[in-house]
Amino acid sequence: MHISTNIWTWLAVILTFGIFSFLYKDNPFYKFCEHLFVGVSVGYTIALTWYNSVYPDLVTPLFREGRLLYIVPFILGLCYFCRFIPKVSWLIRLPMGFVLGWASGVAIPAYFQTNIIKQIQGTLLTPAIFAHWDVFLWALISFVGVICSVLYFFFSREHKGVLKVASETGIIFLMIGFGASFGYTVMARMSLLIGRFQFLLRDWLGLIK
Amino acid sequence: MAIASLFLSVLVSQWALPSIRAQDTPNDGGKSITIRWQVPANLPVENLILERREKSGEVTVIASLPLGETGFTDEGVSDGKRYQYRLGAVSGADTVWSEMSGWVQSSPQFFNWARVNILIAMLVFFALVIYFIEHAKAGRHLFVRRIAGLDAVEEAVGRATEMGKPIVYVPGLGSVADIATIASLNILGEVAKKTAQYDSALLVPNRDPIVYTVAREVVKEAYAQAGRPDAFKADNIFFVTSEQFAYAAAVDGLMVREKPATNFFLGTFWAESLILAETGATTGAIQIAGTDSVFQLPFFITACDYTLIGEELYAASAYLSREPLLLGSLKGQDFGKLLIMVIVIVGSALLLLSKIPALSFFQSIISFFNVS
Amino acid sequence: MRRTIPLAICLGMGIIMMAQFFIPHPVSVAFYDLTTKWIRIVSAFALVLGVGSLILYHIERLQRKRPGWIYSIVTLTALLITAFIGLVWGVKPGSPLQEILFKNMLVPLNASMFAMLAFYMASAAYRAFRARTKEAALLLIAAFVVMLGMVPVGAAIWGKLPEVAEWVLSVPNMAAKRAILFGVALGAIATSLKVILGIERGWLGGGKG
Amino acid sequence: MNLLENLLRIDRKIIFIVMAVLVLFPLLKPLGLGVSSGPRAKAVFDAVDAIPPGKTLLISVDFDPASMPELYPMLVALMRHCFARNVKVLLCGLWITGAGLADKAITEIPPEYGKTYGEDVVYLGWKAGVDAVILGMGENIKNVFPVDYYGHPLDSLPMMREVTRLKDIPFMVAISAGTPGFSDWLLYAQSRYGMRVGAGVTAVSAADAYPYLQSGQLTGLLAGMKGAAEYEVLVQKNGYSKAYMPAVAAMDSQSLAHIVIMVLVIIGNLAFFATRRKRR
Repeated sequence: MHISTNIWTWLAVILTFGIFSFLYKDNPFYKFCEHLFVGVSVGYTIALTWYNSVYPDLVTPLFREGRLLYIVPFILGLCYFCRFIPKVSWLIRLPMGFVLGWASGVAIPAYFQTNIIKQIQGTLLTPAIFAHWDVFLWALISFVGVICSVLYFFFSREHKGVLKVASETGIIFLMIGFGASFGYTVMARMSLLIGRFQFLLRDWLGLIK
Repeated sequence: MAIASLFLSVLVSQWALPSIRAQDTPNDGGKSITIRWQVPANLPVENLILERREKSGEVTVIASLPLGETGFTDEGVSDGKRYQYRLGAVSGADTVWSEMSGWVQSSPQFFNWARVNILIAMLVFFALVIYFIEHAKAGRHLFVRRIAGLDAVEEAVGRATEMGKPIVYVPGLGSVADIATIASLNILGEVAKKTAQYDSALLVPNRDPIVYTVAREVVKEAYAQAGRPDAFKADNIFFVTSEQFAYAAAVDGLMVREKPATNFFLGTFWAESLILAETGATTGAIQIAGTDSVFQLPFFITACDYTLIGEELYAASAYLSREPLLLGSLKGQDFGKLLIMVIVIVGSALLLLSKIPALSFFQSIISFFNVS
Repeated sequence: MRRTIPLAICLGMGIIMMAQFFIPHPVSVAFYDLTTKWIRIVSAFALVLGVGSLILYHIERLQRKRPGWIYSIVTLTALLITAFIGLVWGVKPGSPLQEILFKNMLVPLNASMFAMLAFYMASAAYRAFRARTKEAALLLIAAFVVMLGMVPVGAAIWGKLPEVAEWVLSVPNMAAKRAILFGVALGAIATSLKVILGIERGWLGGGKG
Repeated sequence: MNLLENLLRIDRKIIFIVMAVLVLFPLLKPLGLGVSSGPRAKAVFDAVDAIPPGKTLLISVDFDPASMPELYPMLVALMRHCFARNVKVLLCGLWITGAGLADKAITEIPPEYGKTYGEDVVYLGWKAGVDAVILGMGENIKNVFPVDYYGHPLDSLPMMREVTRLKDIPFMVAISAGTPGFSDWLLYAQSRYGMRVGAGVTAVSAADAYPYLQSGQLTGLLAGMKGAAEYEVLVQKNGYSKAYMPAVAAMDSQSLAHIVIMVLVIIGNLAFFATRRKRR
């Protein structure tokens, strides 16, 4: 057991206990750490955005290599600053319109491609399902599951008769799906806690490898 | 020379020659020619070499490939120039050459036919959404079924008013840009109308400053519509903090202090949903949740009495607010889902029928859904 | 004028980018390359919005001496110092930003915040997760199967359990998640379409007038 | 029945302490419960194993410190697997917080196998604009990353001469803690450039990846810390590494934690139904 002598590791340990103190109750030490977290993370984003995006993508081509066409995105980007100047704050809509239009235009075909057409193809039953009894059964159950789960979210008709049976089957599949996510979320949260304890035991106290 | 080549061609003709076909690569930006070939099985071959000949007569070997290959894409060509290709089947010292392919020229295309299925799907769905939005804007009636969750909401508000205990309504931690937050504010208006009639306290803690101002207007408007503008208490709707977990802790404190009869958690939630739902459950209050944050739904479903799942939250707010934009896109999406179901069912039926030899051409349906 | 120009930009960019998806011609690809570079620049500037409103929020809390205003000092100073250190000494590995601010402050704060949830998972499991409805019971059973399938103890109880857990994940869970995928994709496409066509104008509200 | 009633009223903090002890204990005294292996992690392993030596594996580092315990061991195990087979590794990232973590892996793992930066491994760094970055890399990596994370121009790195765009990369693994993540790589890299994609995800989003596995879009999945542990075991069993396996070591605590949660839910529900029957 050899306790770390690095003051920065000690700082990390203090901050870890600062956050965990919230488990006892909300207190000034926790509030300090939470506000520190907000400040450091935003400051970190500013520095990295400058060095990884603004400098290599804009400053170099426009100011160093003089490619004047880059003035357009530069001006559009500057419009974001107008948000805080009341008289011209409407100018912020120009870059927003540009980004929103571009992103929506790129997203729509891609969504159709990956989330709709490819998933329809995956749902279609093909003669391949006759290969083996369990392949056939699971394909049929998945098929029924997708249709009933989608019909559960159908709002244009009262859920009566066939639609009622379908949506009641659908909710069963949905609940199993949420149960699976629940199970995995337990593992996810535990992994984070284990990670913190590994830091305390290894880097701080040197008790484990 | 002529006899030798005559002799060679006789010799070669016993072995069928490899056949070759070259064409401009379809659906691309040009500068690329696709070459396909078949090598007859009885021909002794160790590997293949592909030769390109230009109009100027210059011949270059552009690729040497293992036996198994049946095609090659030549991307070293320039548009507008014409090329010919031939394939050599090499075994030991000699090479059997295929016929020279016809002249071919690469060019870019203006439409990628491999993506026509996406274009059709896009146009059909756009038509649906726009049709229903215009329909709703014209004021024509669009039927949306009443979500079972709304009865649960009414029941829960009734319980609080009977017991004379307050209601805590959490509009989620999202901003006004989140659809779930807008849906939650619509439902808040409905709940506020009821609490106005029965004069029971409605507490609305907020995490987003803009959502806070909108929520206060919504409740004030609802109290006015219920004919009880005087009963509206502005400080029941308040801004807490923008920090995620501090907000959760503050709302927990509120629920433990005020001992509300009913808690509403409707809107966008993240990992703090667990902290809110747990404390609420232990105070014994009836809890109604609703969110499109799929990751948080499992916790709400097990910790609350009723949960509006994903799009049910949108449907509930569209049902209550009758707002054309919400109704129109909800109906458009509904029929989009119906269309997907029809395609899946009919497509599967035809594909399964393709097992019968007579109908085997149905097998090509699956390729209609290929994406590239 | 203050609304039509941004809406026009949004409509134009949306339609061009949707059309571009279907045109493989080099001109269309060149246009695509150009706009992706511009988008990266403009979206880097969008950071100004987030940082600006955060700073304004804390300054206002400081001026008005709202409850907890001292913590605003922590956030603002942390933000300025981190950004300053990052911009002056750079973001490269070994720089003070990475070695101290990232490794020994951002990492422990971020990780501990989420690790704390493991504790709440445990207390919620005990005090709140009830099989109060048929659906909730089904969810908990599916969760148990998945959880047991993940840990070796499950395999010890019944050899086939990991296979059953894998089945629950790849058949019913897959069907439910695919149905949700269809709903989410159609919703996102409808929203993107409304933004492009100017039906959904919420983002315009960003500026005055 | 008041035993069950005051069972219900146990203070939350007692449960916290029980949880802390049960998670801490196996870290100090490993129970060696082992790791059960599944088909999804094997699918990723086989895909990486199939990459011919000299070719390149692309890994997108899209996670943050909070998800390090689950995802960082995946990055390390994948790199060890590649270096042991002389496969080159190219790292890039869509998350700003992934930059520091990728750099940590670059400084620690290559020396174990005598691999040099620039020839066997390159880290391109982080870039804003998710779809723009992926689609830009599809056309030409240099357009998106004129210089790598350490500022070297890409032309000066020998490895980057034969890897100019996504088509030159046989397989990639997107290690993602949320969005942007593997769904974006499917949305933009696979649909437009036919990229074969494997994914390493936090357990929270593991269940949602199954539709993509069934439709064939995803080639295998590493699900949370268990996925990391499975990959570590596969890498070691195939003789590619003898190093310490953090994820496997942590799986004992996972097992205990899972049992505790299940027991708590059962007791909680027993007490709940008992008191409810009494109250009716």
